[in-house]
Amino acid sequence: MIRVLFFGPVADRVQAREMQFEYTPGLTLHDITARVGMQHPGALSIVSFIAVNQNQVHDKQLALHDNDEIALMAKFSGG
Amino acid sequence: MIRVLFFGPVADRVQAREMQFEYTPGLTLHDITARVGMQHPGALSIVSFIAVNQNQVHDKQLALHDNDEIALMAKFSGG
Amino acid sequence: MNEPVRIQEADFSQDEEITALKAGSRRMGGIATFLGCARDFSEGRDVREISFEAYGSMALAEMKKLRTEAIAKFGLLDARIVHRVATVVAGDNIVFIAAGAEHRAAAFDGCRWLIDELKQRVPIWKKEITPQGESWVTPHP
Amino acid sequence: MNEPVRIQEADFSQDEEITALKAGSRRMGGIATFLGCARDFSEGRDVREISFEAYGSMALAEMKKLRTEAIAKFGLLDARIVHRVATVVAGDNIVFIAAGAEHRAAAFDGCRWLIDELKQRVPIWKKEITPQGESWVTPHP
Repeated sequence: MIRVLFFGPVADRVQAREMQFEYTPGLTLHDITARVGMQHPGALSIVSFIAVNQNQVHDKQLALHDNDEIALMAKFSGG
Repeated sequence: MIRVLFFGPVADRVQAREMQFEYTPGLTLHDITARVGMQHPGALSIVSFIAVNQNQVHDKQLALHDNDEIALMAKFSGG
Repeated sequence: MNEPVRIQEADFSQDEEITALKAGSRRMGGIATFLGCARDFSEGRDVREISFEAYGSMALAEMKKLRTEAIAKFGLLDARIVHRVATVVAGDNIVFIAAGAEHRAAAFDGCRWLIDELKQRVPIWKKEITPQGESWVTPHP
Repeated sequence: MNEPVRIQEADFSQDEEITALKAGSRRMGGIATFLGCARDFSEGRDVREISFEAYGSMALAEMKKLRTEAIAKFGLLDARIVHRVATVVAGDNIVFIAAGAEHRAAAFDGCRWLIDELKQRVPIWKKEITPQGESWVTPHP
């Protein structure tokens, strides 16, 4: 299972805090973001950062592993 | 009367916190520092700032007035 | 003693944070701090409340990395970072950073770097609640 | 409420100073502070105590001028300066500066300018008491 987390402005647009996708061998980060984007293009348009297991990643071709936790995040505005 | 004040390292060298000089018309700041310097050359050598009535002055030709308060000060080390 | 890096709902005391910061070293000559507070307006709009949301586990991990990096990069003796995740009103504390060093230049440089990096790297989002409604804050580029 | 610019023997509370600083404005988004503390050694010598002496009336007048200048120069909403004149030991507070502004850049710039100028312009002298004796501190050029 792959968990995808949403926070703040992205969660508002997705109207959910989490989605789950079945893990299949060979699954990439791009596969996941594409699926989210199909369902919620308006949410994906404000995604500026992606984290996998709480580390920022830039390469969407990254191969995922079962139980990975992905976060699709808008620009931060803390502080 | 002209009061001359000493603090910190200057006071230690003069071994006094205050000296008084009689005011005479035409008296300048230079006249005062020269008198202090004659008595305490070691103290004058560490004087970096001079204030008259609590304002720093740079012109030793400044004409003094009766009751002026002069401070002969070493480099500051507050903070 | 509280942890030096925290995300919490409750307010914090600067006196307590500074006491904790100092406790580790008698060589600390300068401590620079930054306190971010809620303002009552933002870009011309009245702001009634500000609420925060965090990706808690990642935010805390990033803040701990920031502290470690700042200590190494600026030669700090210690540093602390506290960020509230709560709903706050004008005047309330939001974030506190303290950087202690032997001398003031490193303390100032480290403190400023920490708040600048925190804003860039820590997954926390701010929502402003105004009389006209709510909106997520879009950071300036 | 305490005066925003003070010379005093007693210690001070950062929480109280910050509360007083904030009281004047609901637009304050960033507060930078600097706290100078006594260190237990200086240039390789153990320092047991540090004692301060001030030309009190002039020092206070200069500190008030610094505050007014900083508020104008950096567009601060408020600023506070407290300097102790006392005998202190390692870890004790010596000087506190707080600068509040709408945004953090002005707060940091104003705070740093204030401590830099204070060291240049305020007639206060520091004596270090070491096991080898006492000596007045000569500031670095």
